[in-house]
Amino acid sequence: MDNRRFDMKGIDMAWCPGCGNFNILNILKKALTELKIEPVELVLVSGIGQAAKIPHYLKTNLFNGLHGRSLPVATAIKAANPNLTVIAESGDGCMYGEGGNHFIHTIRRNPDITNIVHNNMVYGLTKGQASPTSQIGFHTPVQVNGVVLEPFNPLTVAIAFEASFVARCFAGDTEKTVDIVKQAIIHKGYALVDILQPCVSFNKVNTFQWFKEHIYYLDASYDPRDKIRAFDTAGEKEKLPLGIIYQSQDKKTFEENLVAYKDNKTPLYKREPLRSLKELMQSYRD
Amino acid sequence: MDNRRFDMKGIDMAWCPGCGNFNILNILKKALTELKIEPVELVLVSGIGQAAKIPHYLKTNLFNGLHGRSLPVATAIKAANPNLTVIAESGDGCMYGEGGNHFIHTIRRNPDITNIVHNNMVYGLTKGQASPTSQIGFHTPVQVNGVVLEPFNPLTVAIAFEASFVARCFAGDTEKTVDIVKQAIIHKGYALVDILQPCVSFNKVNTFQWFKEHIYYLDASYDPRDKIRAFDTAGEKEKLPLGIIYQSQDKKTFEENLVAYKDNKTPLYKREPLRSLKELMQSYRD
Amino acid sequence: MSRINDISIVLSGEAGQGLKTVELVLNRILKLAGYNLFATKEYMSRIRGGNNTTSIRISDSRISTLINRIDILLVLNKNGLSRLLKRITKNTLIIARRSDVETECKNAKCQIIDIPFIIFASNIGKAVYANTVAVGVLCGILKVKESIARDYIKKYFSKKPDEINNNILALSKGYEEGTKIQEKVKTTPKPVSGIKDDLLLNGTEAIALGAIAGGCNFISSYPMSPSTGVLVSLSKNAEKFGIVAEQAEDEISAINMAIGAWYAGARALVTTSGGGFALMGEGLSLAGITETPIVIHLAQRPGPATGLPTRTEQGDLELALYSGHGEFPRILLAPGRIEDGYYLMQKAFDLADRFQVPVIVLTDQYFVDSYYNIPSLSLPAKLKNHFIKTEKNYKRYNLIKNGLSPRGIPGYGKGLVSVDSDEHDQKGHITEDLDLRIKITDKRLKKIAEIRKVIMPPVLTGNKDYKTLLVGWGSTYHVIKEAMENIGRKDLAFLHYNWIWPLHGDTKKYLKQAKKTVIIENNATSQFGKLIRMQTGIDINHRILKYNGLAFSVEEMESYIKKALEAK
Amino acid sequence: MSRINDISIVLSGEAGQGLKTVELVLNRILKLAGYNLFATKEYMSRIRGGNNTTSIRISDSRISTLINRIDILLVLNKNGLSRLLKRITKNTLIIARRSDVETECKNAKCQIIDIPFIIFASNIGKAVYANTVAVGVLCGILKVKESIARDYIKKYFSKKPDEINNNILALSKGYEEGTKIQEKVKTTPKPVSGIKDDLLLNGTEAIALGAIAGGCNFISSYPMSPSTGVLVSLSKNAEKFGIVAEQAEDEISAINMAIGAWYAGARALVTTSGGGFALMGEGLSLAGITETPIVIHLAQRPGPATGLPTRTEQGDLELALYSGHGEFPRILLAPGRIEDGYYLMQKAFDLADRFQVPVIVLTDQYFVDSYYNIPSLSLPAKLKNHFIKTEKNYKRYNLIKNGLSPRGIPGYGKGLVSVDSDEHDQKGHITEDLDLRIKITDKRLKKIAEIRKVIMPPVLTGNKDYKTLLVGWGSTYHVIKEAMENIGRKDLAFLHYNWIWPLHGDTKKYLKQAKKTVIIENNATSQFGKLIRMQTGIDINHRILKYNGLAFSVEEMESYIKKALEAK
Ligand SMILES: Cc1ncc(C[n+]2csc(CCOP(=O)(O)OP(=O)(O)O)c2C)c(N)n1
Ligand SMILES: Cc1ncc(C[n+]2csc(CCOP(=O)(O)OP(=O)(O)O)c2C)c(N)n1
Ligand code: SF4
Ligand code: SF4
Ligand SMILES: [Mg+2]
Ligand SMILES: [Mg+2]
Repeated sequence: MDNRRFDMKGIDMAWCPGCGNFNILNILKKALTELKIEPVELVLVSGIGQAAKIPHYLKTNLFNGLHGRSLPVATAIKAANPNLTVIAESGDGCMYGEGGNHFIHTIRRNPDITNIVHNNMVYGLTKGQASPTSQIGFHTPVQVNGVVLEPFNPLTVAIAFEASFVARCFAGDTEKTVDIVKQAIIHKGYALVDILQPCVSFNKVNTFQWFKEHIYYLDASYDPRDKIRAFDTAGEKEKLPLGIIYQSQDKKTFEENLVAYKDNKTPLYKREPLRSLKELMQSYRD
Repeated sequence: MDNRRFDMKGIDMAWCPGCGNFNILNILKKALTELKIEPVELVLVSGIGQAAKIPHYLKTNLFNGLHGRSLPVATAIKAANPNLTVIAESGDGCMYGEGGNHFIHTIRRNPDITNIVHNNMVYGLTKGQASPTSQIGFHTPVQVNGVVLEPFNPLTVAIAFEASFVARCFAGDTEKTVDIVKQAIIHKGYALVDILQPCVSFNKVNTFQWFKEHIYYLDASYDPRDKIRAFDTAGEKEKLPLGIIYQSQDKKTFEENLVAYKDNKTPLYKREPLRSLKELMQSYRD
Repeated sequence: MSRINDISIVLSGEAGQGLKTVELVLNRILKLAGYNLFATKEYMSRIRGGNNTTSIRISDSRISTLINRIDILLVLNKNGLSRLLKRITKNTLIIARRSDVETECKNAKCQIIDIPFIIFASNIGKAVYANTVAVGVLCGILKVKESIARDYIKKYFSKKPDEINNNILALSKGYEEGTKIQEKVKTTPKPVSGIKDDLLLNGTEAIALGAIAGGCNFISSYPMSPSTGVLVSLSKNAEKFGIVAEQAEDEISAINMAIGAWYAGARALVTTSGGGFALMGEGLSLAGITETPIVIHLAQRPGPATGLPTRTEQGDLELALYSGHGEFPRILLAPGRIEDGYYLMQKAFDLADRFQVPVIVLTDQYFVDSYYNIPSLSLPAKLKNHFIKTEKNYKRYNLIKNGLSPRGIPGYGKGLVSVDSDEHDQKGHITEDLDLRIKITDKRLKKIAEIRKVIMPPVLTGNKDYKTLLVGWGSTYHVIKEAMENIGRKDLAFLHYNWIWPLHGDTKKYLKQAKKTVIIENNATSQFGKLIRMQTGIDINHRILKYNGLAFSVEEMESYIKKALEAK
Repeated sequence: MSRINDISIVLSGEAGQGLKTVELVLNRILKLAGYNLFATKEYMSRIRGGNNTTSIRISDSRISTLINRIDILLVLNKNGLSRLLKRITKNTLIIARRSDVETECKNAKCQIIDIPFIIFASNIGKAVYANTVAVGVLCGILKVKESIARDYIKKYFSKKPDEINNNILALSKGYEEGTKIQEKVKTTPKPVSGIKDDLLLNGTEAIALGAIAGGCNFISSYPMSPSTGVLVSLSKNAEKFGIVAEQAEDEISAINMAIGAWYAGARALVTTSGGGFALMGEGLSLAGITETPIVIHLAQRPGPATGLPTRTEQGDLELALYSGHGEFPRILLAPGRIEDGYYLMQKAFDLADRFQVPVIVLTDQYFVDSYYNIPSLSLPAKLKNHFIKTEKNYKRYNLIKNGLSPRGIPGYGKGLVSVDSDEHDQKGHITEDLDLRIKITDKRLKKIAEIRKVIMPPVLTGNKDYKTLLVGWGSTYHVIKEAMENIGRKDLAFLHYNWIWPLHGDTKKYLKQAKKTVIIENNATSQFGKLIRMQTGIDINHRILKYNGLAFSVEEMESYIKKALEAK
């Protein structure tokens, strides 16, 4: 297997040295390579932010769209061509802040896409304001007296919306995260992978060290199919559980529900659509 | 007590005969009257939809804003003048569809406002398309093969976001609903009251009768402070539980957290703000 | 005033009373019976109660616009008259339950024919049959063959077989009553052979049909009057035509989905109205910088904000023209005739695909809710997609001369397709190379020159040697034309724009030829007039503007034009 | 070329390396030392790495704009030179670690002074002191009294006492090195007495200070470069001035909050950039129909879409002018000088309150990130609120003659305050009365006439008997003025607009007087030129447009103007 399949040459990466984003890129490439996905069949969709630059750093089709709007784009790409592997990937501000409404309604739709969130609990690119996941008391140039809003817990929320796959990982742990990302991509339906990611420039609280001290992995006995248990687990605050927190029973995907694919699995761009037009036009005569 | 305090004379109400909205209006007036709230101290904020017309039908200050945008307006009104009683009231499409991002982030803010949602599980004013709360299989002119998206459960979602007060009522039950609406208004912090409301024109599935058969009240032994239990209860689908589903421990409100009110409780419009300006200007000399 | 042999019928009732059925059934019966007809409606933003009207005009010759005059007025319930009093003369025949209209009629001195629709209907079974009674009455008056009406009713109710018999009874009852009063109606137009095979469709249907003919296979939209009909129509046809039809959670999602769909090779449409479109500006700008095609149907209604949700206005032209931040080309079309709705929608898809720009099709409530019969619409030739199969080293933004870098789509060919909302290099990757910024901006803007080569010219009606030139755009085509023809002056011509932006280069020439120019718009500030001035420097200072939420009627237009002709 | 006795210094480094500190410390020390200065920066959209620069110009006389020439260039790390090569001549003194710049310098034949900032810094303790070394070097070269620099360093680091000593050491080391090379610098401007008491603030600070002076007590915004500074500044001052400062979940929330706050009697501001503003159109329209005041600071950057997030452009004028559906009045201001930023922001709040319309203040990245010293800014008189205490039967939209219905706020007085995004009656209740629709629309639009009475005229600089007129708006004020003065031709004048919309009535007169007119804009399509043509009919066809994301430099402007003067 060609391990370098997704590598790009001679690019200037705009991330800060030591940032958690680098290893997420590494993890993603590994997972994709192990799954034998071809770059031409992959589309990476992102929004705007530091995390959102990731599609530029690997070989892939990419749609680097607007801040907060990656999920509608990703949903539509998958719906227009279900043969593509579609990953929507962006930062916590992008997905849970500006993009909050798409986040919740995309879960309801259950498209067969993977939603990877680089959760650094801060707005990186705009220089350190609070994000929805920033912890209480986190000081920033805007939140001068510290964050007071209840942090957004993507896991409990996704479970409340009946997401079909909900996982949390840590950017500092390659092996386990590769495994979960692979499972998420394989999963049929919407899969959320929230990756805890240290931001060395703007988050001096939730550092590599802090994360290491505040995470633990769910063990083998944990049953991700039990929704109430999952909700309870997802809400834990002292130590943050990692792993597949929730996975629901087989659920139909958005694409499977579309009548456009009822008798015809061809991607839209390949079709000859006008056969029935005459008939439709006649209906305005009768 | 003057029972007619909120009545308006000679108005042409745009609701359909038999609609559940009428009794919600009645309930609201009753609750406000019983709480001895003065119309001049009350602001009703709504979006757009059939439900959203409610502020025009009682005596109150009102802000009938944009579709989906009542919560930011209500939050700001309360923040600008905490002496006002502020209610944000609109339909399910308005609050959970177009307004979804504000819904979730308003809960995080916990302003001391009451959020009443007329949940008829359909878009009424635009003539019967699915709303986020429409049930699977519900047929509409747009959802021609029936709704396939996972219905939005406002209760589980509000609990996932740590709302401080979460209740569900039925428009057909005046007494119990008046009581819950009163508690919601009295509650310090954000209070969600999702009111099941039959739409006689566009929802022929979830009728008065259907609701009567599919609801039950939580009994006195139910403890709304137990979050996990509340989440479980909120998710029940066979029969829909009514009552206060969840109420959290005393939580600081948005206004209480604002530094603008730290040493001064006066509403913003009454203040003399420029005292420190000279000092600030001097800082650009030093 | 009108030189057309026509009869004007208005039905007035409450919301939720079934006027829509009358409209659907009666219009079609009349067409099948061989009448030329025009029909439109105006309605309140409510589901029940209030007062709504449907106007139907029938004629020997083809007609396609609203007149003010009412020859026959059917009032289906109480409170159905007051809003119409201004339009009633002693020649108006009012058919109603006498007690519903009597008081108000006293002052107006009009003739009442007492037909208690609802009582007749209740006798048959249910109040709702009143609509069918009304259809019957009109068929009787107009001497429509009862069998044609009966057959259509059967067909219409074929999915509710229980309802067929009672509706037939209601029709007969009405027909009988109508026949009795035939002689009260002075002139009735005659059926014309061949008309029965015409198409009868309204603006919404024309737009939807045009979209399908243009290869539309994806629609993502959020409901909003008066644009929702197009979403409904495409959803209904989704299975037959393999269309992905999705109701988005909001308008921002709608436009981003549509852009994503085009990126992946679909042909996507968004239908919306002003308030929804105002939320799509950022998305439009995204289409602009990524050069992703997109087609938007913008059905205008009076603003600002929620405004008058069910009324008509041409108030969003400037918004459509300037919406979205930054600078990028776009195309604006605005059909005047229902036929244009069909053809321009097809064109919109082709233009979007070819030039990789947003194409916005502006209609309005009056346009989408109006019907008239049309002899035929031609079927499109085989669909031509403009995207390419990519090669290995594909560059999405290849700096070729005319700016039209061939568009690839992911998964088709060996190349990778990268698009970016940031400024980007030829490969679509984010860049801070500021010299490249200029090149890529120039490339985007160069497409305007390419688009200019294919602009459809405005259409001149009337005398080529005009002294006075009337100028209009979009849905006012027919009413201006008919009014001008009624006025019948030799020195008058009318220049109509279907293609709004980029503005056709002949505009200045046309305006300069005139001694007097008059701009006619369904808005308060003459947005198209301002656009013309921006492009040509010419100030059209005679303005005919209407902004109460209603469309112009022919008579009104005539009198405004006459006034303008008289003015200095 | 420049006739000003000045010296131009550029510092070049990576993102995240501390250039911001240099900028903050050095600018202030220079001012305290009595130098007139102008400073600005250009930077990449990244947090670390890449290449950013800060330009500082120092002079005997007041200066306020960017020049291209570089007299002294401090390069703090590798790769800091390549983007600047075009601006370097043999007269440029390059101060850097020799090995960082040597290769590139060979071709450019420039003088290098080998000062290894980072090595010196590391010797003292940490690489980050390199910035302070750089400050020291420049102070040494310019003969700034070391004590002034030392005192300011102490003050600057007063919150991090551990850092004071090492920074003083770094300063001294740099100072020593700087002193050594004093004679290499040919002319250095002299300190001017009194300057040390000047204000030194950048555009962001002027906007924020102006907002506070205008009574702003509420800000709801979503971070977006280059507008975020204003949110930061008001947040920092929230406690002192009793400001509610909230970071909204998105821009739609931000504008709706601000409108809600005004409704309840606050004075609210939204700060944003093009992409965020593009999401606010519907909200703007809501302010329009409800006649709720709102002030928006729109800091422009190059679009479309994400474009070049940290660069400058004047590309959103048309968007600001036409954003929002439907028709309603608005005011557009665009400060040219930093002082204007302060005064116009105050004015914006007053205008919004008085005319109950949206007021949009357009700046850009160049404006918000530029500093120069200003003698003083006057404190505002006591704040005047225009809302009233309501009576019992208060009607929010009372149809009074000039359209300015007194605005009540809830809870103040006995009346009820109803506002509606639907078309409404005088009491603010939803209506379908279409005659009233006209009256209320007219009332809204009438306010334009009232606004026209108070428009600030454009400012003419240069000869009143000009033959060629340069026209500019917003942030290009200083650069056009200085370039024109350098050219020094008698027949030349410059007309600058701070108040963009409604456009001042004298515009046509000014343009007609000129034989030749030249429009100068930092965009690709001459948006202000189009606006002028729309209003006056006059086409300004000499255009100086720049759209690579950078501001004009004086030299560039001079050469463009000269070219325009020569052109036919
Ligand atoms: C509509 C819009 N609003 C605001 C911005 C500015 N913006 C760019 S990135 C960003 C936040 C980034 O935070 P996050 O998504 O957490 O990504 P990170 O940089 O932390 O990886 C913001 C607010 C924008 N580009 N577009
Ligand atoms: C931005 C925007 N999009 C769409 C609409 C059209 N619209 C008005 S009401 C409505 C839905 C109403 O549904 P709901 O909120 O459930 O209220 P209901 O009528 O059922 O009470 C929609 C889509 C609008 N007014 N504004
Ligand atoms: S700002 Fe933070 S998240 Fe962004 S690249 Fe730097 S360290 Fe990583
Ligand atoms: S449409 Fe439905 S919700 Fe609206 S008023 Fe009628 S019955 Fe009530
Ligand atoms: Mg982040
Ligand atoms: Mg509803």
